Amino acid sequence: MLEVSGITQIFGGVTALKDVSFSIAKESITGVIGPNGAGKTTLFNIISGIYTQTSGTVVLEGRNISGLPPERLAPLGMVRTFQNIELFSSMTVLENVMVGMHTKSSSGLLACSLKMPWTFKEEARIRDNAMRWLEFAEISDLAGTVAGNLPFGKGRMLEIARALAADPKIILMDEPAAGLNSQETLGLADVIKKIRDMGITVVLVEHDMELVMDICDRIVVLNLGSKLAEGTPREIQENGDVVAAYLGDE
Amino acid sequence: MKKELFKFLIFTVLILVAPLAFKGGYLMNVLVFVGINTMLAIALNLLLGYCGQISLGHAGFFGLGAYLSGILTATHGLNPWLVMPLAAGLVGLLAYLIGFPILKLKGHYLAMATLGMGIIIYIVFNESVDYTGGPSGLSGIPALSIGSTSFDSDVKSYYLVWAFTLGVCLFSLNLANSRVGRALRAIHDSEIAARVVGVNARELKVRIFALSAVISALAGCLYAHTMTFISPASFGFNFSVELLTMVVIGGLGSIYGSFLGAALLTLLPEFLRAAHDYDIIIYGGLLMVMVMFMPGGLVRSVPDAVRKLVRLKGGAGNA
Amino acid sequence: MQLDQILQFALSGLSTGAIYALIGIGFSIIYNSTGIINFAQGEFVMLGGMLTLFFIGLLQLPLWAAIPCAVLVCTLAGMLFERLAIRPLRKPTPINLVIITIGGSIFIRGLSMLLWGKDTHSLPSFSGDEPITIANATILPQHLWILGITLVIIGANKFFFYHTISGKAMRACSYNSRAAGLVGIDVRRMVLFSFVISSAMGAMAGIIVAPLTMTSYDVGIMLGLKGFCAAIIGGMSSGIATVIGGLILGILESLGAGLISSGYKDAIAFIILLLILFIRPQGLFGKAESERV
Amino acid sequence: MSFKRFFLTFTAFTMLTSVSAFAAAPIKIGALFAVTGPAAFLGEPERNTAKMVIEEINRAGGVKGRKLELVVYDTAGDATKAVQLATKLIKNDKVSAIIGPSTTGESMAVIPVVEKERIPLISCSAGSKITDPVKKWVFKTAQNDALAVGRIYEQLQKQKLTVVALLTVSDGFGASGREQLKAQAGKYGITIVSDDTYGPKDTDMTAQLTKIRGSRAQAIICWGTNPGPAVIAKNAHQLGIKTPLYMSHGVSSKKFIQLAGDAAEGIRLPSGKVLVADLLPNSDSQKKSLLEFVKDYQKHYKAEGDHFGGHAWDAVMLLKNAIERGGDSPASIREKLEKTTQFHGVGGTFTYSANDHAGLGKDAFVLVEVRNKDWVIVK
Repeated sequence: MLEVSGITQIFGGVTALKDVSFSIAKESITGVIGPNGAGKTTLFNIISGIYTQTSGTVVLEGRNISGLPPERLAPLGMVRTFQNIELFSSMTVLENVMVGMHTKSSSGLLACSLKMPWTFKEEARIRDNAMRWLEFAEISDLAGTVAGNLPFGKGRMLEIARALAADPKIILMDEPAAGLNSQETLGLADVIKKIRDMGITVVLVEHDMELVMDICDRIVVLNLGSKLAEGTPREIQENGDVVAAYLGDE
Repeated sequence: MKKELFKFLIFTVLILVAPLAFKGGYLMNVLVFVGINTMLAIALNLLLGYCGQISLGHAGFFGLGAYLSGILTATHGLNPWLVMPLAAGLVGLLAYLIGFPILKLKGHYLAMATLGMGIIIYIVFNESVDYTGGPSGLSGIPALSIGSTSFDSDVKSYYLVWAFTLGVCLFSLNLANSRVGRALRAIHDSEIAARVVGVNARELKVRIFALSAVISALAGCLYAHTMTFISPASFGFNFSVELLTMVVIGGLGSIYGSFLGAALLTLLPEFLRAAHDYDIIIYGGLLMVMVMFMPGGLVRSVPDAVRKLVRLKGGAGNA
Repeated sequence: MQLDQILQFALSGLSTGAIYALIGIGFSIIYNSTGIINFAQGEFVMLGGMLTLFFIGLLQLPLWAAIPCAVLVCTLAGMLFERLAIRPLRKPTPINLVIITIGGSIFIRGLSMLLWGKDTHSLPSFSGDEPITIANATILPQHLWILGITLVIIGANKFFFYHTISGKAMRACSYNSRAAGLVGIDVRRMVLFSFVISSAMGAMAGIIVAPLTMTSYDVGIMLGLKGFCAAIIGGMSSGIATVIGGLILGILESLGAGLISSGYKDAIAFIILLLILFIRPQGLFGKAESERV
Repeated sequence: MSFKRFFLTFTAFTMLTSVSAFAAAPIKIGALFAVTGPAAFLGEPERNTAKMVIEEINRAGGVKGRKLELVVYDTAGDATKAVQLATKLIKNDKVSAIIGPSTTGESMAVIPVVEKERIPLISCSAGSKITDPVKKWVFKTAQNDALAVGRIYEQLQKQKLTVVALLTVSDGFGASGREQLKAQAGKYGITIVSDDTYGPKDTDMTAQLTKIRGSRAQAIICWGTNPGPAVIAKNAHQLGIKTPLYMSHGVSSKKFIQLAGDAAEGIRLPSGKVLVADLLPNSDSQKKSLLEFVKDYQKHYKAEGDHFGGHAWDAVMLLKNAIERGGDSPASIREKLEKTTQFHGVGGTFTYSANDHAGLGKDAFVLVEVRNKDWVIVK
């Protein structure tokens, strides 16, 4: 599904990532973990097209997507969420999800402004679909609320619903459990599993080990910009290098 | 959706009957300019209020529309109705081309670049004397006419200009509540999140910039044909700033707000005239006070104030 | 002959550029500590010149005494402006701040027009009008004053921002005002401070240029605009980069006027500015910032 | 906000400001001046003068028993505002004639309005194209730029200087002067070797002057209004330029000498006679009007009257004359105005006719030179 090979990223002389390679299987949940400063978010930013790597390639379903900007990746089926949730805070919850369907609709600027007959149909379809995703994320009762006023946990679910509205094949989640209470984290775990069961590949960066060990099929461990280990949750838990990296060398 | 249409209908009716209240007096003439300024404010609002991109050079597009239309009709004798789409199209194309490099910039760099663009356009008006007549202006621009009716009186100009302005209003309202409008607002709120869900922010920003320029140019054409005289002084940096003020005072991201802002800032000098030399101080002071106490613009603060007043009265009634 | 001319263009450009630089630094200081682009900065420049005239004319003060008085009053005006217009703002979005400073500048301009009329005035030169010749090009003693005072102000700035507690605190605010607040820096006070410094600098700029350029209630707009450009080219730095930005702008204008077309000189300067921005969107000297997500 | 309320407040305003103290129906005269904005140096003395003259006329009992009432609006030098206000004067204030506007651009913008509404306009701006070609309802009092240019060129011809450099301001005033300077050069056998401009708010013109210094110009003609020319004078002094420097009538006031200081010495310019009123021989037909204007202005405003104020003085007096000769409606005022002959005003001696609505001859200008911080007439 997704092949990352030989990714190196250098920021003004500082090597943030060094020759990182791994591959992700279809319809799996993969966790990327590592101590602070391991380069997890940088890696996500490269895969999702926000940064362009210094060298290395990212291949999505056999297609080289290295260097493509995020807006070109969404139509190919890759979306992501953010660590400090990025909502369209002045828009309603429903509208947020409707924007998620941008690539699944086509009315242009002029057609929209002139209210061409076909735009009505499309608008209705967007709205219905968006409502469905709100129901999936269990926030349909908040449809009319302005997103900026949502509590953090609901905001997280909204962001996921918005990403799903783009009908992705793969979704990257940057620390989805950050800032959630234990109740909400449990709910999140269920949602993530449901997403995989719908046939969508999930990759997540996460600090919450319990969550990672619970839901992930596979785990990639980064440390100081390099890949330290890769394997099933059980393998990783038993890996001495990983334990050392987390606990320090003393 | 129905509510939107209803609001627009009420607005249209108000605009249509307004002349009855003025009996063709001088204020009619001012209302013609309210119409033109409303168009301009909406154009800038699409860019600034919806898409979050500032422009300090919109007077330039306004001027380009006015001059293209003026030169082609007054000097070359072309039909104004033919020239209007041509001028708007050319300005749109120009904006589209400038848009790519200029909209790569953000924040105060964008402000600076658009300001520079506006000043360059202004200087061209001033210096290409052979075409524009230079600082002393271009006169003899014909008034628009349909068949044998010429739009040469204030009342006629009023309906002509407002027909266009209402069209632009409706166009923009539709846009704002559509797929593209949502994408615009998404860019405003979080460009990166919008891009991640597949909104081509760069392209869309440039298109809106071009659309905004087209509307401004259209307003320019109307201005040229209702004034029948234009000079560079009307299209300088100051006017760009005035437009910005209209949009912000009226309310960012609101079409009716643009109308309120344009109306207020166009009519205000008429009322301040009684204050003679103090008008400029009052004007500056009002701008500050309004931003201070109505940060959301007229369109949000006025209903709030009314609500508060009603509650206050209700409270007093109960007591 | 041609070479002489170019030397003269360069010298003229440098001296006007120094003025732009001085005004530009005022912009940058406020921007850095508050994120505000203070469109009223030009008005403080105007106030400097007009107040000096006022003290000379009405109170019959000698020039050397009128200057500090003018700077003082202007600084007070800057403080008042911050207190009355910036601080009470409920929703300080950048765009609201732009409008409020524009409103402020209109207000100050209107007030000065009422107080001192619409006439243009000239201020006596600090030390005579005898031109100084440098290899067939000439400058006036006043130009030397401008260059000298600009240098002194930049030096003082550097010292203040890097070697005093208040200066360091202000820099801290500019990097991250929330963090600065957390470590006990009074952020609001620093904002006030930045207005004090930049209005004083603006006033000084207005005073030293007035003998050359004359002054009237409306000189602030153009000078402010040019200073703003200088600050942008310099990447909104409050140090040497903005000075270079100002000098570049001055020289471009002067060379443009002399060698290409005087009517289009501002356009030439702006076109070059736009090109610079297109090639380096982060300003001429700014470092590329990667977007934090 | 309802429009009705707007309208009510508005009418209340106008009623308050226009309540008249006169019992007999006064004749209303409208005035549009750029009292604020970049052209305030024109608009302010014009407004002051117009008010002063109307006051004097009314104190003396009005014209043929009817008082004059002046309605002044400030256009701030903005053509759009000028048009709006012209409409307002005509439709709301119902004036019988309009004085102003101050600048050529505004005048050109207002012309279609007064032509359509059939109200006589006496413009106070200098642009030749205001009355060339002649427009039925439009007159002007400010001397044409063409006359000022002619006056300078005559002098140059006399001194056998044939090569000049131009330095004009890039606003309406400068553009109009530049046009005339170029158009008339051939007639006087003058070659223009350098044609530069500067912005109205520019603060340093050494670049242009350096370029001119490097040319073979025998005289420099600068066309602008304060403070630009003063800066140019200083810059020229700095660069050690010895070539004779000519300015336009745009700076013919003491203000220029004040601003330019020592650098003004030796500079020549064409000026309305008002500047040197007391130096004129008693035989001069304008002297009486000039002295009267200067004295009045001094009394009212404690300042020296300049020839910009003079344009308004002439405009009001011309109207007064026309009304005295029987004009009482816009149409009859226009008719009588056109028949004005040998009116000795401040700006010159006016004689209007059906094909001349500017009315002045070359004698309207004298050439003056700055000597010892004062003006002397160049013979």
